[in-house]
Amino acid sequence: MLSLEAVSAGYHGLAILHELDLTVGEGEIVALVGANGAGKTTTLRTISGMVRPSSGSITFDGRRADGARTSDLVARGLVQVPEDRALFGPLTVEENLRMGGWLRGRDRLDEALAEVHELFPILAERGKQAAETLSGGQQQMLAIGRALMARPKLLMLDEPSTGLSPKLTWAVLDAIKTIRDRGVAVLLVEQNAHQALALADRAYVLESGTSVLSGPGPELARDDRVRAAYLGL
Amino acid sequence: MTATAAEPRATETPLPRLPWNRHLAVLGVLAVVMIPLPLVLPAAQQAVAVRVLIFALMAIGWNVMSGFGGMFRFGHAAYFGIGAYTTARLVAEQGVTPWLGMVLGAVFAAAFAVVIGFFSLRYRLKGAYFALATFAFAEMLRLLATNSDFVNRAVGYNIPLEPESSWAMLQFEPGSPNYVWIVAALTVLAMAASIFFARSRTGQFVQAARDDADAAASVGIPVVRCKLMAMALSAAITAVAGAFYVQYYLFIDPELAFGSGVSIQAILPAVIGGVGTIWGPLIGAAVLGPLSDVTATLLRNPPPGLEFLQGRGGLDVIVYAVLLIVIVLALPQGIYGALRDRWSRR
Amino acid sequence: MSTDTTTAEAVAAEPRDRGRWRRGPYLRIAVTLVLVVAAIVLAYARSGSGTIVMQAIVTGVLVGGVYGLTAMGLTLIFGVLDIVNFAHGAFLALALFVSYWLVSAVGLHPYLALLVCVPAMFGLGVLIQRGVLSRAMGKPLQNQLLITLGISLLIENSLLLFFGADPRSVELPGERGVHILGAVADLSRVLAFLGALVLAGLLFLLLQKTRLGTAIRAVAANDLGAQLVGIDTRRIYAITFAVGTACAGAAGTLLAPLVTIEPHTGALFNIIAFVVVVLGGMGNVVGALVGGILIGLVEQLGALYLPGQSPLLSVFVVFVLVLFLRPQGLFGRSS
Amino acid sequence: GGGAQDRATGDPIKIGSLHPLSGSAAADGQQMENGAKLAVEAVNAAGGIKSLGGAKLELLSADTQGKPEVGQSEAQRIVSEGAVALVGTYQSAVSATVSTVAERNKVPFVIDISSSDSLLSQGYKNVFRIQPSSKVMGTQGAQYLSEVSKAAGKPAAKVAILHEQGPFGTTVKDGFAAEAAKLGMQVVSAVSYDPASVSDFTTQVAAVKASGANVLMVSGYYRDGVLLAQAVKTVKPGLDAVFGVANGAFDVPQFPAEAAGAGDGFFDSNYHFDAKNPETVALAAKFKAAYKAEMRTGAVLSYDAVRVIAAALEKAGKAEPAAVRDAIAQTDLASLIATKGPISFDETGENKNAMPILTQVQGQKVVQVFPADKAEAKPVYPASPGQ
Amino acid sequence: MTLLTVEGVSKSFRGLRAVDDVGFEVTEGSVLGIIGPNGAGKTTLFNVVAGALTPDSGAVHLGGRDITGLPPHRITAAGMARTFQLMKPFVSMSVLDNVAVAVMAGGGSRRTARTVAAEIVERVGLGQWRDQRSDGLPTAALKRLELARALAGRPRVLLLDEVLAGLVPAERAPVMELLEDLRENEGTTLVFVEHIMAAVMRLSDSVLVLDMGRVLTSGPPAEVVRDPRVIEAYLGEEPTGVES
Ligand SMILES: Nc1ncnc2c1ncn2[C@@H]1O[C@H](COP(=O)(O)OP(=O)(O)OP(=O)(O)O)[C@@H](O)[C@H]1O
Ligand SMILES: Nc1ncnc2c1ncn2[C@@H]1O[C@H](COP(=O)(O)OP(=O)(O)OP(=O)(O)O)[C@@H](O)[C@H]1O
Ligand SMILES: [Mg+2]
Ligand SMILES: [Mg+2]
Repeated sequence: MLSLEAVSAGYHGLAILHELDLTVGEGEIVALVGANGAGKTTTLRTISGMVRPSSGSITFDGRRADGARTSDLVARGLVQVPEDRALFGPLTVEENLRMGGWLRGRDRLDEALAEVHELFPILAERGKQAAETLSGGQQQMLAIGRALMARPKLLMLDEPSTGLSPKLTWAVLDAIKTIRDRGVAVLLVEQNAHQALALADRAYVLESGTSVLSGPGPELARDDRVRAAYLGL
Repeated sequence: MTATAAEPRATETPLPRLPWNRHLAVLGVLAVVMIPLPLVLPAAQQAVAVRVLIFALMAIGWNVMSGFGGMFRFGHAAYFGIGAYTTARLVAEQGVTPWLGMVLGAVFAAAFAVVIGFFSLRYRLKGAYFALATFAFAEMLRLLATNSDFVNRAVGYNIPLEPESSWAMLQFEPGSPNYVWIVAALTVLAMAASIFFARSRTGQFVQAARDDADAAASVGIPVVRCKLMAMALSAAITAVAGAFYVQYYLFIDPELAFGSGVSIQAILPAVIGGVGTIWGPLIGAAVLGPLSDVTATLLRNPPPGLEFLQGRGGLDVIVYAVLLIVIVLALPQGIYGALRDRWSRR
Repeated sequence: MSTDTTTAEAVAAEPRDRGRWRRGPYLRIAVTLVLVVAAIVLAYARSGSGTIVMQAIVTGVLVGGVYGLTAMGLTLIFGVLDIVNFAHGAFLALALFVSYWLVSAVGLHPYLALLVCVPAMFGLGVLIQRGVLSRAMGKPLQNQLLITLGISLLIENSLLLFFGADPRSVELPGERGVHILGAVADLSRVLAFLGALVLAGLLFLLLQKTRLGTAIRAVAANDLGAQLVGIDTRRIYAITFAVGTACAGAAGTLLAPLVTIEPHTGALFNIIAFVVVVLGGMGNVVGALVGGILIGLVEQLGALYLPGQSPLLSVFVVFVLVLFLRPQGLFGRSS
Repeated sequence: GGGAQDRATGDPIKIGSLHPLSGSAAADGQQMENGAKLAVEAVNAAGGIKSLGGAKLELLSADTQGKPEVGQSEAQRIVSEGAVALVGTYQSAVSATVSTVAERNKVPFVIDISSSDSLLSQGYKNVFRIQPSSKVMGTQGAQYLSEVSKAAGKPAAKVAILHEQGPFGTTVKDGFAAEAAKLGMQVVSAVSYDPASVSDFTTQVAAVKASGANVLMVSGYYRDGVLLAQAVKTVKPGLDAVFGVANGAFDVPQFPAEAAGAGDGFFDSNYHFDAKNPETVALAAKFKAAYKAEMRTGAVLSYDAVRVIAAALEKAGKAEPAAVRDAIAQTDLASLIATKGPISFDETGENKNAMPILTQVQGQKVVQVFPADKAEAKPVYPASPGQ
Repeated sequence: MTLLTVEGVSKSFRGLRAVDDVGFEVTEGSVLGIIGPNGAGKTTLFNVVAGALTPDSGAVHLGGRDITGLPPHRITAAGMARTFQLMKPFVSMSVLDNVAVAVMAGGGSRRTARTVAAEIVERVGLGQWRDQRSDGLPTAALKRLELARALAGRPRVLLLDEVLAGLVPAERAPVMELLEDLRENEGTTLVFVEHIMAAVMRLSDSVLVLDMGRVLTSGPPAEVVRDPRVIEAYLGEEPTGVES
């Protein structure tokens, strides 16, 4: 569904990603782990078209995706929940969600909304509240919910559990599984590498902008190098 | 640190030395270069040079507060006008030396800046709101001056001509190099003040507070006090520009002193040159000051093929406007900012 | 950033004037109204003539409507795109000249000029945003300020070049004095006021009730977020700016019968328009209308208190007071 | 001093013309620039300066943009390019800085328009002015009002004044009020306004109506003049006359059309070109042919200013600023604007014979109505403006 | 000896009681961990204690001195430093200058500030970033920069708002070691907010649990995590086994 081939990218001419290869298959949860600054966020930003790759190619759903604009990629079903959530602070929760369905027909919107409300009931309860007054955890749920409104084929999540209480962390990770079960592929960047690997069908270990290891998630979690470097064990 | 962390980018080097001394050295060289300048420039070019340096002074003043301090002001005319009016009133009505007016004007302007600044910070005005509040104060001064007998209402002041050249009264023969020398000296002083300020404790604190006021306060920086000091210095420098303006043009009225055009003139060179940089305002003034003369000259005697443009009113301003837009678009960091980026890239 | 609760951090930046004007807009509106009534009573005491005060109120409200009208496009651009648009007055002047041309050369009814002027200004807005301003998005305040300043110089002097400097005027057929509550006003001014009401209403509906409006607000709130839901933000920026210039177009047509049309006419309104925008709260079109009326009243009543002082002085005094009491404007949100 | 001495025989003699060709006063500035150009062409066509072997004149034009600093440096430039004299500049603030350049370089400066009284009270030797001073205009305006209203059998008893708040309007008002008191007219109110920001006069005119005045004296500029006419039409204050004094609108050819009938019957006591002078009429025709616009008084003043300089050159026989200055001080030249006599300057540089005349909007046209020797038509009084 | 006392502090935003009558004491040299669900009011509490917000009621004492309502820079001068959950670097400055400014603000002389700052930068492990402008730094480095700046004034009390959030587990270790070192060798008192329970368990002497603005419970970490109310409100039932 998504594949990166020898992608290099960076900021202001400074390369962060070096010839990165990566694939995500239909209905898969793929985790991306790596040290701080390894380039995980940059990878997601590059896939989403916010950073232009300097070389290499990205294909999504059988078509070239590098060079496309972020909003066009969303239309093609490639949706990201960024690190900082990028909510519409002054808009209400419901408006945020409805904006999530910007590209969808008006009629299907209520249906999608109901699905999101089912997944995160709190969002239905707080429908009229301005997004910026939600607590951190609620904001995270709203961000994921908004992304789901676009009915993505591939959902990319950048550190969805950071700053959440343990209880909410479980809830979010649980929701990710539910999302996958509904047939959406997920590319997950997560600091709680332990959980991420446990959850993932496959995982990549990123080091200085290249993938140094990959394989089924639980298998990597048992890899000594990974344990030493990322799990702090 | 783990072995897998991103590659180190900086290797172990001794503490880098800050380039302050280099700035001062450049300033010194510049000062020396300026000395013979008025001797070779014809009188008309000297007038342009003086105008450029007055702009530069205003922009240096603006930059101290709005560039280093990040408090975007749109009302520097207030300080300029206070400097100008203090001098004009003292000279025209009391016959006192303009040097005194310059000093007093700087003091008054600084005091005014501190009072207004205090209230603006106290009520936490920010961004465009702050800019427009400062603008409102400048406008209020203009309207007050226009209607106040104390400063001759809208008539303003004519500075009486001295029969002889006089250092005390700051008046010389037309075309005298002294004018250029004096305003150049004032500019060098203002530059030095700006350099010293930027490297001073307060200057560093103000720059930190510009980046993030909450964080600055949290490390123990008295944010309000530092900002007020920046405002005071900024106002004083700008007031000196006003005082010199009066002495050079020998005339001031409320619009010239407090009009919004004056505020824009303080901002333009700084932005073109590079906001928040040491050299930006000076470079910006040097580029912008003569620009309108150049376009006017060009259109007075248009190059072959463009003769039909000659003598069309407004065309020079159009050319100027287009150049302005192009410069701002092409060099968003300003000229000095762009140069610095290029150097540091290497 | 990988952390949350921007709000909790933003709290630290909020003014500490706890308790003041806290009970939402109703109290604010009530306080404003009380102050306005007090000002009227004082004006009556001072001038001793009911007709004059009535005239001042009617004129103030009508003139204020015009101020609100000129500020509407500005507040939209200011609030959404964060651009301090110095060229707004020049757009207004351009619209005035277009209207003039349509009336004098083509022979349209002055108000029918709207049909041409508004779309034309919309198109110009798209061109300018796409061609020039989009390149300065996200740049600091002062850069955009200088660019719009350049645009305004460009437009004004182009008008000078093409139309010459002679003042022009547009006459409204059937122009006459209209009696309102014992005061009189030009018909064209009353119509301009009504136009301002309609425009404010339309813009309000556009922003609050339509999908496009929600998208505009979304882009204003978070550019990246908007891209991530599939909004073509470039388009929204262009549209928003164009709607702003189209407002200037509408204002220009409505004002044409009221003002002397010169290349610099628009600049006269620029300063007051900025004041109105800040008073009303950035991005708040209804606030702009209310702010405009307030300024109109201050100006007219102020002239009764302080004959001889410029009415602008009272305007600025009120402006600064409001800023200090409510830094986000009368009807703005703290952000 | 200027570089005029460098002039090789056969080179043209340079005269500087400084006007606001762009900016908010561009309309008047361009008129004046064109007037100066026509004067130079006329002198050259008539054989140049004969005492200098038929030397031709050359106009060095500069756009002051209405900015004093620009005016100053442009004046400096023009002087160093060898101009023997300057004309200009419309705005008083610009004239002030140009005056200092003229005085210090000892190059004569003939002001065509700039009304501020302080310009000539500096004791400068090289500054002259053709238009009447604000004070003269105020005083004379009151006299005209008194005479015209008395002659009509409805003497103006109560006058309300509305004036722009700048030095110009204030000085005119002071001169007018003082003279009016002498002539037995009562000034019932004097209200000032800010010409830059005013957008409606209905309240002021309503107040005038309430005050029971029978004449409204107005001193201001063009844009505000048009606004006032609209307000008068709307409020219908029932006055005998709206009487402009040095008003920048009421005697301008476009005014009747722009005010769309609202300005009918408005008087203006102002310096004005002399429409009864055949030379002026010829100039107006020439102006219209060359620039496709109605000639305004400003253009004629600039025309006269250049003629003053040309005459001085003729008399001096030397293209040197100092000689020209001395010759200008001796000027005795018939004027194309309405004056009491030929242009001639007193020791402060003021035109001794400058005077305003009275015009009135009659039948959508501005016509001269007073004094009798300048009148094209009889004054209509009471004029019942706005009815 | 009690160093920091917070008594009955409350703070509301437009009717919402973000912090409601919260009080606690911290003895010199000890470590207090604060946990609680998102939106419980932890950051707001920090803002009140550090002077960024004025409390509606209640008082804060530092070393016996009433510091309630003092401006933040005075509180810092009194010996308390804090970090921000949402990192706030001085973006136009290098990492070193960020810290050097803080050293100067803490009273250091201008001449030695950079030398002192360089030591701190090394100590928090930012050496490799030292001369880089702080705006392009990765999260981990920014978190450390927050810490470095707070250390510059040699505070007696350090308030840390989620300094470990966003760090991968392996990178948390050196920071935790640093905090332990501060406490052992310099006697610095620590108050920290953290969601990473492993760190809370390892570092704190006692734990304060906030929920909906109020104190839910407090006590030694091992006891607190067994409290059913804490599990219900905050910890939840972990589906796959506790992370170490
Ligand atoms: N806007 C930017 N400008 C310049 N450099 C950047 C920018 N954003 C990130 N970088 C650099 O790119 C590198 C990789 O950053 P990235 O955010 O992709 O890492 P990450 O793996 O997501 O780390 P973290 O776990 O801290 O989120 C870092 O060294 C960072 O300094
Ligand atoms: N400016 C504000 N306006 C309204 N409510 C606010 C504001 N700031 C914070 N709040 C609310 O106050 C409550 C406490 O917020 P706070 O940031 O202190 O929580 P926290 O415990 O730090 O949460 P987290 O663990 O997510 O960081 C939340 O409900 C939040 O929505
Ligand atoms: Mg990241
Ligand atoms: Mg928090």
